[in-house]
Amino acid sequence: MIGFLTKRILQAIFTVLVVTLVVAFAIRLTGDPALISAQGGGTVTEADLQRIRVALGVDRPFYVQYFGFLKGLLTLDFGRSFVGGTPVSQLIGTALPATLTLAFASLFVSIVLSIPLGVKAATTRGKWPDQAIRIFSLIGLSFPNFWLATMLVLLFAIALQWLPPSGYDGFSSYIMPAVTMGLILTATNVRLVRTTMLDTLRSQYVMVARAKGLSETKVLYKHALRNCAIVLLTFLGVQFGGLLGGIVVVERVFNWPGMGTLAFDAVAARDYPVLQSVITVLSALIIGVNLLIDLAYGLIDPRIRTQ
Amino acid sequence: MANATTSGRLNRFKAMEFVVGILLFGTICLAVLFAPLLFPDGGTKIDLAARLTAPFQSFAHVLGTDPLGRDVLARVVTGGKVSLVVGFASVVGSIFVGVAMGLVAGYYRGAWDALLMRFVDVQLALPFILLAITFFAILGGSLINTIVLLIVSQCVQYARLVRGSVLSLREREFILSARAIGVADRNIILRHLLPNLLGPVIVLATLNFANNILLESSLTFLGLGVDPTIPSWGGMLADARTYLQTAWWVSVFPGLAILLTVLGLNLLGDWLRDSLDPTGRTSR
Amino acid sequence: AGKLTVSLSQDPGSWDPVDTFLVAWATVATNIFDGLTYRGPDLKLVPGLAESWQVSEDGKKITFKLRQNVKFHDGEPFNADAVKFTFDRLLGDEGSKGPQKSNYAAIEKVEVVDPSTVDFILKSPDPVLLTKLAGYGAMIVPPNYIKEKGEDYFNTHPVGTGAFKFISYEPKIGVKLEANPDYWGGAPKISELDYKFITEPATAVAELQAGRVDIVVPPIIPISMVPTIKGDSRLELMSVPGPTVDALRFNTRDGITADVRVRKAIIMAVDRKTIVDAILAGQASEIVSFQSSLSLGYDPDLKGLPFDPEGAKKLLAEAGVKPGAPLQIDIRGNDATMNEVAQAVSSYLQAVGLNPTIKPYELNVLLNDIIPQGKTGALFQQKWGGWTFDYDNTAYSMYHSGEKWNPYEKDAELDKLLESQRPMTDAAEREKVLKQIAAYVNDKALELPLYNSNAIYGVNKRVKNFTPAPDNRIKLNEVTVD
Amino acid sequence: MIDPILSIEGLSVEFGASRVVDNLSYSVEAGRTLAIVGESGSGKSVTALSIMRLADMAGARFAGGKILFQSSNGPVDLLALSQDQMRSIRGKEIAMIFQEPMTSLNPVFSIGDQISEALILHERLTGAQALEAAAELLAKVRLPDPKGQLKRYPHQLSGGMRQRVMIAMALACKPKLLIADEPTTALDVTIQAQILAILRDLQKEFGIGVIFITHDMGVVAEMADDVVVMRNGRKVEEGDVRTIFAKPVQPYTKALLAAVPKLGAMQGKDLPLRTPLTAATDDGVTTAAEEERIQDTAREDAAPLLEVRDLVVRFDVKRGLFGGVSHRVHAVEKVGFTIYPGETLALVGESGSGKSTIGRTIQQLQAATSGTISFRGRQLTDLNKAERHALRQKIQYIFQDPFESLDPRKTAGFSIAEPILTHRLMSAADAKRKVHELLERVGLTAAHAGRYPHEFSGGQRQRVCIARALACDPELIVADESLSALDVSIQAQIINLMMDLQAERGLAYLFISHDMAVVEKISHRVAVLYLGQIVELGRRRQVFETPAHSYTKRLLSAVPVADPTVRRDTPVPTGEIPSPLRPVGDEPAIVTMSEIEAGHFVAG
Ligand SMILES: Nc1ncnc2c1ncn2[C@@H]1O[C@H](COP(=O)(O)OP(=O)(O)OP(=O)(O)O)[C@@H](O)[C@H]1O
Ligand SMILES: Nc1ncnc2c1ncn2[C@@H]1O[C@H](COP(=O)(O)OP(=O)(O)OP(=O)(O)O)[C@@H](O)[C@H]1O
Ligand SMILES: [Mg+2]
Ligand SMILES: [Mg+2]
Repeated sequence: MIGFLTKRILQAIFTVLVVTLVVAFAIRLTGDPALISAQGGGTVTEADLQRIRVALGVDRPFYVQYFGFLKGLLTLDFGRSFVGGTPVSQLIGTALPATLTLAFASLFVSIVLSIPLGVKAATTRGKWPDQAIRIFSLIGLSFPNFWLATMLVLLFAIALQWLPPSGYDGFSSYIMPAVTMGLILTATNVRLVRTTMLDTLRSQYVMVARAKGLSETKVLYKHALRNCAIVLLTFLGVQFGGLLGGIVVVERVFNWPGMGTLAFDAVAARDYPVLQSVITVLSALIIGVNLLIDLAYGLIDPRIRTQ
Repeated sequence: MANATTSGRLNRFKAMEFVVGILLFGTICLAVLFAPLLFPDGGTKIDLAARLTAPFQSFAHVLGTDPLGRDVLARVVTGGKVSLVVGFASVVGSIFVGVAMGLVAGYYRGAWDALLMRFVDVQLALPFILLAITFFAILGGSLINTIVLLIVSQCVQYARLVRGSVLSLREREFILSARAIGVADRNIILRHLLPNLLGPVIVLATLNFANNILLESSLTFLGLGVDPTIPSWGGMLADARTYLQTAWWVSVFPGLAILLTVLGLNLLGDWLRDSLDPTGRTSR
Repeated sequence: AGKLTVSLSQDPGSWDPVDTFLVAWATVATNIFDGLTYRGPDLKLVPGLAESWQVSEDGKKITFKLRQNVKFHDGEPFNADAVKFTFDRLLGDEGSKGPQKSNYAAIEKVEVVDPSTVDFILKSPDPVLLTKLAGYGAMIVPPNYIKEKGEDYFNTHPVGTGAFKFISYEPKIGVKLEANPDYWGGAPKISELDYKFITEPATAVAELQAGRVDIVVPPIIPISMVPTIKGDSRLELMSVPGPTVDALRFNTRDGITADVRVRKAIIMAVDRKTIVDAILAGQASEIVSFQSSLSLGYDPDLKGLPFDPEGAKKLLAEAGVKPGAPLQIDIRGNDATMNEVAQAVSSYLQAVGLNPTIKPYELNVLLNDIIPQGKTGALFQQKWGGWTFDYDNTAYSMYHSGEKWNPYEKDAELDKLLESQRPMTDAAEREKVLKQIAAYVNDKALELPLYNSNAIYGVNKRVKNFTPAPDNRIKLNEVTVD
Repeated sequence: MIDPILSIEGLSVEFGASRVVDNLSYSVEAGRTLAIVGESGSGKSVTALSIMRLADMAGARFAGGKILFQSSNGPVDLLALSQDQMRSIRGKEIAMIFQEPMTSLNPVFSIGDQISEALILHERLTGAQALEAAAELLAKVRLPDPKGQLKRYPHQLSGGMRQRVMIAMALACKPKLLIADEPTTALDVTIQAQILAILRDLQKEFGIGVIFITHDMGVVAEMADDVVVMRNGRKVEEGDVRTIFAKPVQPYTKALLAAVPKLGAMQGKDLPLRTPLTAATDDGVTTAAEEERIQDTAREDAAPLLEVRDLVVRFDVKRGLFGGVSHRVHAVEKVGFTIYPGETLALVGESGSGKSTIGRTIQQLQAATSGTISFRGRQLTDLNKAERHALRQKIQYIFQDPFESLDPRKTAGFSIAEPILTHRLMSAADAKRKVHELLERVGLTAAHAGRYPHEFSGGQRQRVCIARALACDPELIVADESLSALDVSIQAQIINLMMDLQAERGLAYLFISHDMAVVEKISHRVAVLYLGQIVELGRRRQVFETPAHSYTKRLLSAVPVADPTVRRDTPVPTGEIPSPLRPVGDEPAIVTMSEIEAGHFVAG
């Protein structure tokens, strides 16, 4: 087990390295940060550009830059942003908690909603609660997140003035972004829970659990759900990646200073140090979470554990 | 079969599901197919004088007009083509690639698993926008490239999902017994594993179908997509972003078009799944 | 007393004057720092930290008399040494790391004459230098503070002589200032000044509607949301012609647009007035040359080509362009307004028998690859917003051979005209040449000029005494709030 | 007479259009045992599930009747209760042991969790108390190392162990009514005897009413007070156990009793004997006009078909998720035997002694820790891929649990045809015909081909699995407990089928079974397994008539006799139960075998 763990962690580190390499390489294919830095100035000469390149350190060969970045990583020195020179660690220091808390809040919203709704739909298959839940989930899928977000803002922030329209301060500012993200996740998760539950409910052990006199809640949420957990968790892992990376639109609408925005802006500005570091941190997180999920497989399903 | 008619209500419901699904989806497909006949100008005719006409006001613009005075109805119908093509091609493509990857990784474990799953990890960790910008910076933006990009970035989701299910399924005795009979791996995978894990895959496909129609537009929004004069549902929604407060119809109708398509597809998908799934025939 | 909250579309990242070129920086920094000169909302140049100045005959030396008894926020005095330090820094190693140095390349050195007098020695005359000293890299910075605390600290904790003192800065979130009671121009009327960075137009407007932001600074309010603000009784929409101009420029080297007749036909085919009225909701004005009406070099008498689709068709036929000839228009992918405008243009061009397609690009790909490398379609979007309001700044970059923004045109005559005005110290003389350039460009139909957008401010009615500035550099010391 | 604790009146149950229970009535009294016997698929389990009100949750509809139960709150009609009200009765007042132990345990919860759950719920024990009680229950059902078992998961247990877990679970709350649906099919007779003794004890102590569904007439004779015979969803006959056994009235009952294999029936015979089938007809019992045939098919002169030598299989047991290996299950230790073409070798032995593991290892579903297995003289490990594939046609394995070994999403017809098509033995159309033929040979109909696994009864599923194994003309069939869920008449029919095939094609069987009478009837030789090692191996006659090892003797004496007049009184056993689970490093001693007579080996 320890050996297995070490192996997986080494693999994970390797994967993160591959990701950073791909990112470092890809971003350099899309344009020169010196050009962007120099954009506002008047007449820019090649010498001016070269001066900026030297200042940014992008005049050096790719491998030197990349290894420099790796060396920095080892000492947790992520370098400085090309835009303004703020230390990247400081940027990540504010963005990471913002993103993580929002991601977890959204996951929380989605789990709290989707599991009961999905189970309800599965157990009332074909009846009206099932229909209603399925249509709700399809509406969630059909309108883009900025649409939902804007509607929430119009209602709760402008018409009713109950919640702040945007920002990252305090509990009330979490509600709308988490609900937006959460509802969109819920839309899919409900269907997923419903499908996997339908498969599980047929099993004899569900009948046995009922025969013990367990309450329907226990039967469904303990016996049946645990058997769906592998699929649900896998899905959560996939979503977590999407949440961290694809949160940009919601972050924008709610002016949430998260990693998504940071990455997006960094791509737009070809801000190599920020982008590389953000992706490194995000990929480590995503890969870490998925590794944990892989390990959890064994915890959840003892049959996999013996392998 | 004796048990096929277990519950009349469930069956009636299923029949209805099928009929409504076919009606919805069929109508939409037909409309999109015959769009060039219905709306010869393809909803590209600009009439700045009639911009942002509200819906249900005039016969010429039943669903109103957009900020450039184009007919929303014509654009919704014409726009279906791009959206449906993107939606279908990307989803079908990623299902093929992703499910195959997941099955191989989960069933054979070992080196294949490690290799494929590391690829999946890398892919899951890469932000979509960076991928998109690089992809288009190198290859240029086009419909085909959009589809390829979506496939590349999404197939891994299927791969992971499928692998997870396979890991637990492959320890089940009915898989063992298929192995004991000598059923070739390929057939075990195709005949026994695949049908037993299709449920979640269909869910993910539904999600991605809708999502990709919307993503196609956010690519346009990033400036990576296609010609904005060619209408698409996602594009219309994206263009309507800042008009939500003043002209709801610009965003609601393309949104409804997506909703109805996804709804029709889902009804059909559920019906198909239920008809394939024996448990549905007797359980509640 | 009272607190004012302003929304900004961008986080400049650094507060050091030498590091930046962002308008958002200037919006804030104009309240923290002062330059030797100052240019207010009326665009007139007035004394700033310099009480007066004298330009030598040959234009190569400027002598500034400095204001007395001015202190930086940290208490250290403002004097000639600070001025020298500022410019040594800008033109030295520190400045080399940023984009500002090239704007001040004309300065050879700064000499301290006495504590309240400095001489600027120039390599060559620069007619726009005095304007440039009112902004950006020329903001006077505190020498001791920077030496003691270091450059990095200064980046995130700016100190100047301005009306407001810096309190705190949170990257990507906002920056907070407080009134500087000792301000040489008189203590500000409000006590706190908060800036929030809000990138999303709808969000900025929502915050304004919710009363959590008092002023939304351009360029963020989209034309499409103008009715929303106008419709809100608590809000006021203020708009002034700004420096930003938009044009679709031609690929004059290849394809059908290499022919001046085709270019003229295209210009004539597009009804720009309707575009400005309908799509831009009147929040812009038509232009004939690629500059705003506020710019030096603007010629009200210059007549552009009229909207004349029939004439356009004729010209096209004359040039031998077949109906249905393809034509590509490259635009910025993230510019929602241009997205609509380009589609309208495309429909006008269709009406005269061309077959246009629109190709959106990611901003930086377009700006740093497609345009400079001359890989554009027949038309490409150019947006320009020179804060100096001087046509030279635009025209030289657009039309002089070998310039980044001019991948196609090589016109010796135009080059000569552009070069000729640069050393001129006589403003009137120079203006004449600039007008000449505009007429020449118009004649050659080098671009399809579109419009000069207004700077649109959304302001809560509780804000009093606020004057919108065309260049976003709003100094808020006179503003009060209810 | 005291009021019955449960009485069913005119119950009818339907699945869709088909009525599977028709106007059924019977009653159970406190402290008495009602045995339900009858044809496989006759609605026994569905009735049991109806009492629990689980049948309707699985899609059944009650077309009529009442089920009256004396609950602690007075008499109620169970059919009239809501599911909510039922919940306080289930598990607490009525408990049920389900037919298929494999699929009845939730694969993702530990044994301890699953047993203690009901205790926490109904007896309001704390978690720790409940676990302790669970361990006691496990000890009661004679599971080795009860404390250790609490932490194990269902897939780590053998079939019989799981069944005992199910029994423990049902007994947990000392219900008033216990429904036991084939509770001992996976148990060897010694443990079966012990379990039956425990049930009887509990019954006496608490006055439990028991509904005992079984195919084993010996068990009926031993346990039941009353008997109900069912067929086709209807009650055929009902009565006191002695009367039923002594004077059956209905032809079906007579046929059933006639078909019961009796231990000792083969006394004096060297070889297995195929006997004609006895069946019920409208006017009595007829015996098919077939001759008896001596099954002289074993070709011991030929080269052995299968040779197992020094086979060892061990399972590592880890403590915790990250812990190292602390214990090992020594499931199979140094086992060796040979099977000749046309021979039936029976493998009998205690539950959990490694029989299934041997079978799975032969079928290459389980890696051997050491030792060799050769088929037709070739070691399995030396085979290349194609040869291995071919071997999967020649050796067929019938899994112990039919439900779990059928793909829930494939019809029975597909599952049966699959081996044929896999090995390209015939065209698809021929395969279809073959499937129908096979179904009929195992006593089902061609129409069953279109059904899905969950639509069958336990015995029907088992026959589907047998048909599947026969489908591809194997040379060796490993039949793991594969007649256990069949009623005796179908069982006899299948035994004859197996023997016919053996005679026709020289098929060999490795026959794993707990039913000693069946073993006696069909096997040429017998191997007795105990704690993973063979303790006795010899010709059937040698082992059955002159058993030498003490375990074999115990086994034979524990076989219940199908005669209610001779009841033994097995004392409830106590004391340590030997376990194959050992700490790492503590290897079990290997027994040495000696040949006490030609071909008869005994551990000494
Ligand atoms: N879920 C179901 N759907 C349809 N038919 C079913 C279902 N469950 C059972 N049946 C049918 O009902 C009949 C009675 O089944 P039941 O399980 O009660 O038989 P049984 O008497 O217990 O047989 P066995 O001894 O083989 O277990 C069988 O013909 C079976 O095929
Ligand atoms: N996957 C596993 N992990 C750990 N132990 C196992 C595993 N499979 C089987 N065992 C153990 O191996 C031993 C032998 O099991 P096996 O299934 O071969 O018994 P069996 O003789 O077939 O018993 P039964 O007659 O009850 O089916 C048992 O103690 C069981 O607990
Ligand atoms: Mg049964
Ligand atoms: Mg077994």
